[in-house]
Amino acid sequence: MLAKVLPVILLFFIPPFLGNYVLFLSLIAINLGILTLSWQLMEKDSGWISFGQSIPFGISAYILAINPYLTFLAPVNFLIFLFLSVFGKSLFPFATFITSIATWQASNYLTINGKGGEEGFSVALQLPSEKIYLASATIFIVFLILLEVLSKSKIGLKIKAVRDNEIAAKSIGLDPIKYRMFAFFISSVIASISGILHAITFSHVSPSVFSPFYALFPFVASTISYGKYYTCIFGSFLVVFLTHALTAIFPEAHYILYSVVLMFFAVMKYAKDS
Amino acid sequence: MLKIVNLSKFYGKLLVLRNINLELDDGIYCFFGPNGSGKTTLLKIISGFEKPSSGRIFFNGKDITKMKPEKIVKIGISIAFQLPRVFWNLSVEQNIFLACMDKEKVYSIAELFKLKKELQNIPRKLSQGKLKLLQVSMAYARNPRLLLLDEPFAGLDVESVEQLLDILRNLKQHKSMIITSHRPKLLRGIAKKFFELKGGVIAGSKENPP
Amino acid sequence: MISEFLAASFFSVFAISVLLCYRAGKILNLSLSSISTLGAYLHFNPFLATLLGIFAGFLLHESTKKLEIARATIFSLGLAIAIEEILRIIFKKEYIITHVQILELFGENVIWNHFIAGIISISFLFLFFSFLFSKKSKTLKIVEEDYELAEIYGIKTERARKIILSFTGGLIALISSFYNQGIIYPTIGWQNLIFATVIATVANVFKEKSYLFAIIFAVVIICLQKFFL
Amino acid sequence: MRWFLLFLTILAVILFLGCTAEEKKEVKIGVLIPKTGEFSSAGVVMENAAKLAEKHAKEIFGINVKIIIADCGDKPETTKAAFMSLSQQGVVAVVGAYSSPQSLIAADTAKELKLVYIASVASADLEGKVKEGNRYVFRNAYNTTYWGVLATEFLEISNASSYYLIGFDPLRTFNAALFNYVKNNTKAEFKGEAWYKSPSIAPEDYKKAVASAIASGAEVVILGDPGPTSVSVVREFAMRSGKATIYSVGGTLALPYVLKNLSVNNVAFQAAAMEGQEKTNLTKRYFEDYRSIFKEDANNYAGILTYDAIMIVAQAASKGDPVEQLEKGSFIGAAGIYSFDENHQAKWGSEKLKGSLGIFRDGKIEILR
Repeated sequence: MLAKVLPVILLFFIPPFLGNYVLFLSLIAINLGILTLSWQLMEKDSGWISFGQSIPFGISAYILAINPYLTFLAPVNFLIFLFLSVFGKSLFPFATFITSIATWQASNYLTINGKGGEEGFSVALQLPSEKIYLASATIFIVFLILLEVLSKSKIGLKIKAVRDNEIAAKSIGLDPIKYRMFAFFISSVIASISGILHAITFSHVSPSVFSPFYALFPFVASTISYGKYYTCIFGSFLVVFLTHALTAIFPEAHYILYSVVLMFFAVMKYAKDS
Repeated sequence: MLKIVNLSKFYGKLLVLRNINLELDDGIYCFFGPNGSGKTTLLKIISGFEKPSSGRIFFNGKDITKMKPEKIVKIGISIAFQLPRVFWNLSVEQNIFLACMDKEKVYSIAELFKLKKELQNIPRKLSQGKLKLLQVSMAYARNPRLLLLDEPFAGLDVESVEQLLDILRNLKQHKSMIITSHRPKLLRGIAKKFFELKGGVIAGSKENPP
Repeated sequence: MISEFLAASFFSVFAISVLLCYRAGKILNLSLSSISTLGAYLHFNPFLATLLGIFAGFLLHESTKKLEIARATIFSLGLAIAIEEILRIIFKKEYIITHVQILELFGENVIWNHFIAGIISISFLFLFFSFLFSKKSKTLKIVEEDYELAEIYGIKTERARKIILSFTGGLIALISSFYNQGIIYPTIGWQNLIFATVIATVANVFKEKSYLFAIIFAVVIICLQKFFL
Repeated sequence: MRWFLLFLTILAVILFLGCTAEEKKEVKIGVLIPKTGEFSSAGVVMENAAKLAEKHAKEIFGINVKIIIADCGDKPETTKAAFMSLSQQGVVAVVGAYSSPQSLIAADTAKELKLVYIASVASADLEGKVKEGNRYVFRNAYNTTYWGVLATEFLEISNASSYYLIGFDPLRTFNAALFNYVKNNTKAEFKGEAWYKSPSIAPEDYKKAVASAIASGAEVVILGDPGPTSVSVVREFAMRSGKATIYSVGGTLALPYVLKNLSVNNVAFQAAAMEGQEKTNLTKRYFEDYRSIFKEDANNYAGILTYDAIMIVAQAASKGDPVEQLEKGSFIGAAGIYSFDENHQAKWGSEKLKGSLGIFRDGKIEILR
């Protein structure tokens, strides 16, 4: 366990020494790292590949912007996933992707007395980057440990069992729906929290939080980083720095660089492939 | 213990079981008959994985006709399918553990089913015979009143069959079972009654296999 | 009504390509977006567009044939971005306006290019379905089922995948080089893909009938837009 | 753990590049340009205009300006990141960004970093930010009201008796505000309005809007979509042989080469300035040099305003503290002489700073005002 958490903690110690800008980017990376964690709980342990993680992410961000007191309601959106899981595992990625596109479009219509719409809302709660960074880093580590413990625990084992074979699970007395619900709920909670942190970081929420970039982000980050809970943060850092950091150094080529890295990591053979 | 009252099952127009009436007390029973005679369907219905078109099933006087499979397991009926249904990406140990939820028992069960060496492997690595043993062991690990074995000998080599028979002999004293097979002779001296299923009806029952 | 019909045929071909890549090619082919953009930018030379499209598809197959679906999809995303950015750097222009000729069909004005795109799409659909309803379609079904099974049946799945990816690539590039609104910019491909994916997803629910339903949905959705939406 | 080492090396390189910032004696101005994503088309002209501004600032005002371009992508998140990287490279001010959310977040970032930001394209509610006490954000582009003003003025100039409104859904807030202004301020008769969705979810949707616009028989159709779909709208309009004059809010349909290639009649549009006008001594040079350098007609909204924004900053920064200078001074740009009101909004509609109206007829552009 320590061997898994330590590199992450070390990574989190570097950015504060590299100035505001790097700190800010790292902050984004950590927030999206938390989103990736939530995605991996669904993909790795429960076997549901979701392209709609931007839904709980964005919804919670919006709720925070519109009325901070209702933020506790955010995790309820796990019901969306539960409903979509009716289509079965093979269709789930598609179903979630479409739903995320739909929410993306729909969010353009959300106006409250003339404000909002495509311009989005600004968040009342504003904090200095350092504070948010500290919070995000801590939250990430907490969730990391929590998920590692969970996947080793009895209930984690049961979730994996349901993932492997639902009929076998029933035949030994496990109710698949129950464990699916549990996994989805935890995942939604984590995604919501990452959305909230994201909203606070930018102190502004606009429809782009539902955009395919965030829908695909966890999938990309986790795939290029070996798909383990404790490694996904590195993938997250890589993607964020490639997409955000080089904008001013080579504005022309930074996206191509990103694409090259994507392709490279996709075809790269890992030590032991999970 | 198990009471089945004029149970019928149709798939659309196709009739699979017709007016099955049975009353079984403790002990081992064998259902034999050609393929498609409804053996498997009967077990699936008892274990709740399929719902009957009509009729009722009582287990220790409790009506289980409409119960979900995961509930039926909890009240003491567990099934080992013909085609192995196990958790492919978890180790044998975890598979058995999931069934019994008790670290100590895992080893005794592994002992009993001759799986001690394979505990750390994943099911994909097991031989057909071992896989079947794992399947049965998981059903057994639930410690049910009634154990349903669907074609336990199908696709096994001679020695695995022997192994499985040994185990069944050991269990004979303290477990009730319903075993379906198209090779009833194997169960001579194990099962106390043999029912013949033909075209979805019970064609007859004998003390000894034909 | 004709122009809607042409649009529907274009998008149903696009959706079917997405489905083919997903069901038989075992990849969610995001690079179709940029291949479509590529086609649009090379509108002056559809032949070249088709060749490059085929090449892109082939490249995709060669580099992802050993990968499982998630990684393959990531690769296609990378490829998509790469193509798009390269186009952006080569054609350094705000918009490219293509000259369109208007064609009068049964008293309705139709854009000539759309008409050609429609003809190509429809003829493809015709061939594809005559294939689907022939005996040969069994091979496709088996490949969709799973690769190991197909290998047992003696089908060269890798070859099949190569053909499917290259062919869809070429086809999309070709029809996109004709089907554009007369103004070209780097994100049109994504717009096409997103819409096509929506159709493909809904259609995919219907398993092996999905191809047929792709067309139905394309027609229905686009006509709905005309009348109700 | 090969992938891990690889990750570290890549990250190290990025960080190294990210931290290098060279030091020279010059006015560094950061320019946020959408080089990737949805708005990258507009990015091309903004970049050209920015480069031209750098050149002209030296030649005309003798100010040694160095522009640093950053890609703000199509999301506010990327915009903020780009903004911060610019500030890290020691710019005196930042201009540009495209969409409304981008400009809003740039405004917040400007306050956070105490660095001047001039919004040169978006018309989001930045005045609100100033009222809330953000002194660092300015805008030399129109605000929503002025979009309405221009549309209304066009209705008067063309003395149209009736008008119809076609809105672009993804820009609902902007369009709605524009439409409301028109409805409340024109004498012409309102014949109805229609909206069409983004082509990525409904590719054929605009056709319906066009049909109903033609059916309404209005004399002028006001089109709220500055993006490329507007071209399809105009063409559809021509194909259904609609008679009305289309007034576009500009953007794609204000580009001379687009209109020429489109070969349709009676398309009116607004522009910050148009070729052939002599608003200031910069106007002519902007259009001429742009053509001679980039071999195409100059963009007359996003482009020219980005150009002006850079010119404004250059003039202000050479005098002293940018914020004070911008608040009290007045500055020459290609579109007119800029000065900012108490909400830091350029005084569009004043004597020295007026938007232009043009119409495309018989293959050439006529300047209406």
